[in-house]
Amino acid sequence: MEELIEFISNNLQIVYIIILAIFVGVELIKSIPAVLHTPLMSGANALSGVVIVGAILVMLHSDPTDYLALALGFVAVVLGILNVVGGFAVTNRMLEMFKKKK
Amino acid sequence: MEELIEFISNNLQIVYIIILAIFVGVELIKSIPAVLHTPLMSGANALSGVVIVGAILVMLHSDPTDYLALALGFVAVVLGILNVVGGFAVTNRMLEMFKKKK
Amino acid sequence: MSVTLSIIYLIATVTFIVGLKKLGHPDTAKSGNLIAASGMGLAIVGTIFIHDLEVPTIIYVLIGVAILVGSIIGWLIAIKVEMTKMPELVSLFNGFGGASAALIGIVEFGNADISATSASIVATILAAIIIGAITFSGSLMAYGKLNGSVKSVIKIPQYNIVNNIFIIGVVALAAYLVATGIDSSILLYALVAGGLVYGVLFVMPIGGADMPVVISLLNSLTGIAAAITGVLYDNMVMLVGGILVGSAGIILTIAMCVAMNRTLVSVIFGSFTATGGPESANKAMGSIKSTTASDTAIMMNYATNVIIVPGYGLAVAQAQHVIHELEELLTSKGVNVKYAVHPVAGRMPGHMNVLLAESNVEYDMLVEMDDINPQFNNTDVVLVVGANDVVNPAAHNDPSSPIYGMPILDVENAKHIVVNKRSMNVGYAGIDNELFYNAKTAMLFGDAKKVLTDLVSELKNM
Amino acid sequence: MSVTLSIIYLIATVTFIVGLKKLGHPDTAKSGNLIAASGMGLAIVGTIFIHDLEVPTIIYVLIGVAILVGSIIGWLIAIKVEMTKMPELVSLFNGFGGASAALIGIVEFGNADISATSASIVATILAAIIIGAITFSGSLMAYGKLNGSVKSVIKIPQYNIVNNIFIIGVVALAAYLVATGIDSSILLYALVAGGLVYGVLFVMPIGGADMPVVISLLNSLTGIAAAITGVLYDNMVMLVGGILVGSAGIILTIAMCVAMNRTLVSVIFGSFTATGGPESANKAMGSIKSTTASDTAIMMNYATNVIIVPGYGLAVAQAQHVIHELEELLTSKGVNVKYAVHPVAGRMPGHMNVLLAESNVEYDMLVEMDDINPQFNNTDVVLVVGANDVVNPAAHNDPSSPIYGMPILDVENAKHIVVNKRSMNVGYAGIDNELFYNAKTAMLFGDAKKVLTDLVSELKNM
Amino acid sequence: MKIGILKESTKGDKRVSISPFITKKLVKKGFEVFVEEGAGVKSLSEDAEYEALGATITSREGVFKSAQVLVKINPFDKNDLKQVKKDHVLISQLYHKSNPELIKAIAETGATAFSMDAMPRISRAQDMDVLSSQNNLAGYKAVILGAYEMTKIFPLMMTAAGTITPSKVLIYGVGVAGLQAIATAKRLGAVVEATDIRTETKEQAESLGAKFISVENSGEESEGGYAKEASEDYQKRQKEAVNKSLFQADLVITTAMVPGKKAPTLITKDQVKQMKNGAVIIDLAAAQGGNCEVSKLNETVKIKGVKVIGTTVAPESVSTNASDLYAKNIYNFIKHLTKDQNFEWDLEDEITDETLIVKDGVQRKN
Amino acid sequence: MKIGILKESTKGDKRVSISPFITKKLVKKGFEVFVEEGAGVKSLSEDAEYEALGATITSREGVFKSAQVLVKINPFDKNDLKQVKKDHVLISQLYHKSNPELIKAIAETGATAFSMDAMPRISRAQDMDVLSSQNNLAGYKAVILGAYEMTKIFPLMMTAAGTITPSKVLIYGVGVAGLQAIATAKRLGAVVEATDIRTETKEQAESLGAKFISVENSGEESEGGYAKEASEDYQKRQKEAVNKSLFQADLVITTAMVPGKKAPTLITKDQVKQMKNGAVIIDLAAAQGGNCEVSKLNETVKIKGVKVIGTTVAPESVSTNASDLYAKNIYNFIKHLTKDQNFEWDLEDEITDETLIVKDGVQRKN
Ligand SMILES: NC(=O)c1ccc[n+]([C@@H]2O[C@H](COP(=O)([O-])OP(=O)(O)OC[C@H]3O[C@@H](n4cnc5c(N)ncnc54)[C@H](OP(=O)(O)O)[C@@H]3O)[C@@H](O)[C@H]2O)c1
Ligand SMILES: NC(=O)c1ccc[n+]([C@@H]2O[C@H](COP(=O)([O-])OP(=O)(O)OC[C@H]3O[C@@H](n4cnc5c(N)ncnc54)[C@H](OP(=O)(O)O)[C@@H]3O)[C@@H](O)[C@H]2O)c1
Ligand SMILES: NC(=O)c1ccc[n+]([C@@H]2O[C@H](COP(=O)([O-])OP(=O)(O)OC[C@H]3O[C@@H](n4cnc5c(N)ncnc54)[C@H](O)[C@@H]3O)[C@@H](O)[C@H]2O)c1
Ligand SMILES: NC(=O)c1ccc[n+]([C@@H]2O[C@H](COP(=O)([O-])OP(=O)(O)OC[C@H]3O[C@@H](n4cnc5c(N)ncnc54)[C@H](O)[C@@H]3O)[C@@H](O)[C@H]2O)c1
Repeated sequence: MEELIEFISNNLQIVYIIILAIFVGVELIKSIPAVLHTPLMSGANALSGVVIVGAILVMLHSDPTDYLALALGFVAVVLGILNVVGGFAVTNRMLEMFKKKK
Repeated sequence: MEELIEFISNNLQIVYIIILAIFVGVELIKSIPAVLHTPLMSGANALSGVVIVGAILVMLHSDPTDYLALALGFVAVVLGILNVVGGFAVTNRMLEMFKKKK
Repeated sequence: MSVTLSIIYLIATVTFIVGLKKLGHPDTAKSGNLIAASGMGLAIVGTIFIHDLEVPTIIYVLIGVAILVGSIIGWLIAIKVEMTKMPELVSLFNGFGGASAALIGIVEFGNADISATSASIVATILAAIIIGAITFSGSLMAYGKLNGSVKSVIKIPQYNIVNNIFIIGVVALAAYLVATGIDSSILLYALVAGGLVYGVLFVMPIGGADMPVVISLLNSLTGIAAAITGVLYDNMVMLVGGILVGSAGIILTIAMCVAMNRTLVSVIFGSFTATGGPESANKAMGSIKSTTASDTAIMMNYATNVIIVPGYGLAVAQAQHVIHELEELLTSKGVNVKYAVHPVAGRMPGHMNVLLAESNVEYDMLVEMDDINPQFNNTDVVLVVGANDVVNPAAHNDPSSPIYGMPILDVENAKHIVVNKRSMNVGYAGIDNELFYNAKTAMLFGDAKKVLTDLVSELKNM
Repeated sequence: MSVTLSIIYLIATVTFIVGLKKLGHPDTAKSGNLIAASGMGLAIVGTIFIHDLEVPTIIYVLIGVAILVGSIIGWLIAIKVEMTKMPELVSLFNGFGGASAALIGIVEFGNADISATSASIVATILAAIIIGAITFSGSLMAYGKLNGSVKSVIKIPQYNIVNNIFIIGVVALAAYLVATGIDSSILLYALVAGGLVYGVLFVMPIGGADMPVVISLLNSLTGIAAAITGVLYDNMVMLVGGILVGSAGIILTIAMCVAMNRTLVSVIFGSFTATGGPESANKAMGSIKSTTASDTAIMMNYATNVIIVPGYGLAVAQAQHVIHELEELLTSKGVNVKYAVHPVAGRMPGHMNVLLAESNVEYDMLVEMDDINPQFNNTDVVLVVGANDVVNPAAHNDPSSPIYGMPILDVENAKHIVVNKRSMNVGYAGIDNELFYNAKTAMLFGDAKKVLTDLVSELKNM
Repeated sequence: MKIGILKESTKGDKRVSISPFITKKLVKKGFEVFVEEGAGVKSLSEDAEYEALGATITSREGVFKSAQVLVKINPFDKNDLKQVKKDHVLISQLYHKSNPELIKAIAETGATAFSMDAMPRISRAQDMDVLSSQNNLAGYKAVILGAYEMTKIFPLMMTAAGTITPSKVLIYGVGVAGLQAIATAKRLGAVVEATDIRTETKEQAESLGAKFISVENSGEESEGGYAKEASEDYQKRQKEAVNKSLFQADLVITTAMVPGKKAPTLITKDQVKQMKNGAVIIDLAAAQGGNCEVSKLNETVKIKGVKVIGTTVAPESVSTNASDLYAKNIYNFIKHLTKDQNFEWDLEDEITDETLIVKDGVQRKN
Repeated sequence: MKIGILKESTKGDKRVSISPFITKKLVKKGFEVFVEEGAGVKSLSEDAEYEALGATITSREGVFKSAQVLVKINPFDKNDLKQVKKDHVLISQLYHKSNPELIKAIAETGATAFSMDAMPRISRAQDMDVLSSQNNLAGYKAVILGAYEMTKIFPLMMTAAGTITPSKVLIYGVGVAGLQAIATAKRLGAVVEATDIRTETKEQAESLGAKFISVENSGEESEGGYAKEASEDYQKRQKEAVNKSLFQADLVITTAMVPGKKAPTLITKDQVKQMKNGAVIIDLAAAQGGNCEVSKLNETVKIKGVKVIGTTVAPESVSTNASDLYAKNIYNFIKHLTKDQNFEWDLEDEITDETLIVKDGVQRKN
């Protein structure tokens, strides 16, 4: 508990950011037509690939001789980018069905 | 421009907070039934009375001999609290009409 | 700042968000208001008591007195004022908020050693002052206009240009102050004065009907002023609260314009064109009030007794199916609905009967004129759909009228009357209808089918 | 961090928000996806090139290779896979994201001097690892289930209790690590293993029909893992992006449960009760697919040709007025709508005619069986409302059927078939209907009036 | 004041001018009511019923003797007039414009006569407007009669034994009767078209679901809500516009009239010959000369498989409702003319002025 | 194969068993069609029309001589049978259960006879089901007839001359005719109530907007879609449940039948006497003995102001549609019985089996 309070006071703005982001996320998604559930899930999934940024950072910070870290980082980047690229591409395909007829 | 960039980099989290708060505000309000426009405006008005916090801070920080500042602060507090109390009370009255019949 | 206070502010911020959110739905609006209010109370109390400053008692006393006085006055005004005066009251309170922000800015300007302070802080202070001042005078102006005390509407051409040059001047002065860091109270007061004058100039040309939009806009400005003050004190609750009000206010302003079928630009700058709308229809009879499907829906949703008066327009619009849907929907919400069928409504005997039978309205929902007339007293909302002559009080009041002596539906006895038709055009008898100018009447313009469809979907969302 | 990168991240964050927002509406979803994707691209490129580290070329090369390889594979998979396999693909990709987060955590655990690092950072690292691991294995499990490769469903009682004890153990271990600051890779790998195992255990008992909900939940977890990693690096785009995905994901999960008429709790824990629903209606004929008004509305909104097949159920529900409204609405949206009237639909000759005439459906919208049958080929959506025997292919295929030889409406030739009825009950002839088990058919259960009303309001919101 | 209700002597008319319900109201208001024996029988109101409500049943002579105000539906005829005396006030339909001799005869008796059909078509007179109340029923019954006579059914039906196409109904004249005919035919599922010389009727017809056949219309407008006589040119254009529909129609109902004039001829024999085999024409204007060239009042003329039925009996055939409505009209009219059960006529008043045809033996209108 | 169309000899029947449209289809399929002179005139189909479509017009004798298959609507009568020969195939309604003598007479000619009214009530036979196609029209016309006979109008009308209350219509028997009667009366604006012995008809009646009067029903169920004869107990309970509605009804339409049995008596004379003055009863079951005790076929009986009309002519009175539908039924039936224009009967098939009453002089059903 105390640590939590300490964390909050140390990272007050982060806490605000988190709370506001939660509200934004919730408000954006509520009352979505059911047919969009899957594409939306897919889109959100692609977004969660933002973890790739962390993976890149790991590699950038790695000592070129620390093979383990490099290897893990490499895998992390591959997996992350898979998530991003595959995610957006799949979403895009799913959304093909909403092409507006003229 | 440069100053703006500087400000942003110095207050990055504040900027995030501002942007997120804008999104929250926008998302909360869009698609509100017209009949609620006035009460909502009134409620938002009451919220803008949050400036009272600043007015109180002015007074707390004032030198008790700085009569001008004290006087201005005093007036600021009075006006601010007027905004807050009056605002919420008026809103509450307006909303009386939505009392659910059983 | 103490952790406790930080957490209090955090909580207050969350209550603001939740409160605003709940204010957006009729069923939860009241609790939303209370939630936001208690958050605000928390923030105020926290600010006063939780800090590590050495504050002399006298200041506490002063703060206490200020809060007490302000609260009592605010409360009394809010409680006493008539319902119809609410919008101007909001405007007034909003002006106070703006003034408070301006005052804070002025004090801080005095406190700060301007030449030594960073430009961004000076800019912040000045922004708070200017915006606060504009809001203050603008709101008072709006108050006066709604109140009827300010009547004049300036009508010089190119007014907007003058206006815009003026505000550019004020901003330029502020920028000069920021850039040079001159610590001049004369210039400061010049700025304050500039803001005040601009507020007046800004609101002056805008017509009375558009005032709510202006108030909402000024309200949004107050929020921004509060946020700026928040930046000044690195105070999160002010910052976030202010931004929320600012952004929500702008969206609300736009929504209000949309609901009035206007654009924000036309409200602010279009002030020299006609005040427009069907308002100008019949000056002799007074003015009419128009309403929206949304407002009507709410009114009906919360009504106990609703009577629908169908007329020839319902047949023209072929809206019989929709009106039945509306009636079923209201009934399912526990509203008591009836149709008042005037014997000569429509263009042939039994016209309304044929029409409503087609959409399967139960026969016993249709009530004859003689039976329903005594019931209007007890009715919350009468919805007149495409009827005109059959609800024209001239039949009672105006011996010179061609319909004088014809029995009519006494809708005037109801608490609220909503009349749907496409325009202010006359009906079969070719005469004006006083009912439309009745204080209890609101006109819901549009083709009956379209309007009723809107009503139904609004009601479904409640 | 450089200002430029900060601003890039800021922009990326905004694109995420805007993208998500646009994904929520069918008309803008595609552009939303593109906007978010370009923001993501920007963030990735920015991260690689804008920093003030001394990075050896080899690392750039490695990053480049990794990105190239991953992109190509991801792209190919996404493009190649059949449309019906989409959900499992999403699950797979999601698992990769989780794995990536876990790997980052593992590396950072290795890099950090644990005993000297603040407890909160250690906690953050471990959280990323555990959550990442759970997501990874859970998603793979879900993938396998959807894929058909994993079939077994554990059915031991008190399974949930075991499950929960297990995860509590894992968390306790993590807490122990944080508290003591022990730098033990064995314990670390134990944690990783624990997370992986729990992911499997968690998903194992959940039925195939509920998989989408689970994937959404896991997706939300990945977002949280990303956010945690963001905290680790004080990286705003990861933090905000992750949180967005986390909160949006949870809401989405709940929305999906609601759409399936289930609660989240029942999805996760109710796995031992019946898989439920009308699925189990007729095992012999295969399984049925049920759909929602919302999905049907979208399908019809984007269709070019829609045929409505009314049957006895339409009369029972007295839904003639609503179906006319639906037809008018679709027509106004540019959809080509017709009614296919089977000669013996209903319970008397001309039953559908009487019904539809009542709601003023134009006579020329009604098409006879012989004329409409050739048109089904060319039809995007057939909406069967309360009809059964008249669209039963047994009339063609099953010589033993009492309706064998009766001409029917060949709805099977259409691209999509939506059948509205209240249950899987039989019609007048008392026989099962193969059509309902057709791969192209989706059942829209409910009283016709209610369902059509829902359809209309969904369509109006589009 | 004494009010006498006479039995309708016109053959086939089953109505009675005052129904028991209105008798009750009159008695309650203090009027004395005398009813001719058997007056209401055909519209299902027995003498006993009247009596129970406070009326006096008496012979025809008795009514003429006892009552001051004599009420009928159909015009008073020669027979009636023999018994009319100077102080009698006669209330009935008189069609004074087309019956100048009758009016003269009435004037000669020295009595006073109101004509219900002369009621001005203004809003406040609507509850005394017998033309409206009776024509309305006529419009309904004309459709029923048509449906009865036809060898086809009205609605579209898609059945296992094939599709029955909906009948096409064409209505000439969109006045009170025409509108109700549209509504009734539409209800039964027919495809309805209508035409009228007055342009404002387009919207009205459409509001009941009919397709309106517009005839280009320049000069000929309406007058006080009534149609004026059509020009020859208009007649030509009307034929052109309507013929296509006419030749496809299964049922034609004509209701076109011009007050005080012979009804316009809208369908010539030649046109009838080109109509569908089996079509039916109901000519509600037959009493005013008919809208169809060949129609004869109360007869069915058959021309090349087309039945032309000239009639006005429609309201009589729904005598129960028709009597109730007529009675209510009369009641409202009597209320309008009296104050505390005594006549008090305001000759400035449009209603009184227009309907008072003969006053104390002096003819006021023609 | 040669098909002969005979003119209906039953008085008042205006139908013809095969309409020109179907003649065209038959000819196109390769059948030869012989039509008796004037067979279609009453349903608006002239001889010339048939001729133009490829049929041969000939005398009655000529038809009997030339054609192998003889088609009628009404049962073949004594007169007809004189000309029937051994190899003739007769198709018409025979009502074999109530006409044993006729069947015997047919068998004696050595010919073969199909009865259209014996068509099983199964889904795939619906397009040959003449009972459905004709009863459906009967239901419609019964309402039109009722509306025509009544002295009231159907719909509710609130007018300046007072409110007309809607007529109350009560339907006994919710089969094909009853359902269509409900639909038609409802369309015209009446308040409709209905009752039936089969409980599943409640939902059906309600789906057309009628109020269903449920009679507590334990034993008596239906059988193959048809009603069984009601128990006495049921009859008593039915009267109790329905009487209130019956005594308020303005129009009553009875359609209750039990196949092969006399129609059940649902309204006794006593009940009729308690009905409203002016009420009308249309008894569509009159030919089967009537649902109303007092009804006589093709007569109007008046009892205390109540008109009881016994009829079955309803479909004949919409002869155009009725002929079209009957023809389509026959066409489908012939298609069912033939392959490449030759008879090919599968006696295992329910449809053929049930309808084939006499085969080569041997009676198969009774
Ligand atoms: N019942 C009869 O037998 C009969 C016969 C003949 C005459 N009349 C006369 O007709 C009148 C009937 O009175 P009423 O109140 O029913 O009708 P009314 O007085 O004629 O008024 C109808 C109103 O409906 C409005 N309207 C028309 N189309 C519309 C649409 N599509 N959507 C919404 N509103 C529409 C019109 O105003 P906007 O143009 O502004 O929309 C009009 O003012 C009486 O004066 C009566 O005497 C009756
Ligand atoms: N037209 C005629 O003259 C005639 C006469 C007699 C018999 N029939 C026979 O009737 C049948 C007609 O075929 P059909 O396809 O129209 O009807 P059907 O085969 O009887 O099927 C109707 C379906 O509607 C559904 N339903 C009932 N109430 C509903 C409601 N309120 N909302 C939604 N759905 C509802 C029922 O399923 P749930 O219970 O699951 O909702 C039922 O399966 C044929 O077999 C025909 O032979 C026709
Ligand atoms: N204000 C009121 O209260 C009131 C009351 C009743 C009727 N009205 C109005 O009075 C008017 C007359 O009604 P009515 O039914 O007694 O009229 P009507 O019986 O005199 O004539 C019937 C219709 O025939 C039409 N007609 C005449 N000549 C024609 C021609 N050559 N071709 C085609 N159509 C022709 C007329 O325009 C009229 O619509 C209507 O507009 C009716 O709405 C008004
Ligand atoms: N499957 C098919 O394709 C098909 C085709 C046509 C008709 N049908 C069905 O066949 C059934 C019979 O129809 P029908 O019109 O020929 O019947 P019908 O003419 O033999 O009888 C008419 C109605 O009278 C009712 N009845 C009998 N005795 C009664 C009593 N004592 N009291 C009250 N009601 C009584 C019957 O239940 C029936 O509904 C109906 O259910 C109809 O839907 C089915």
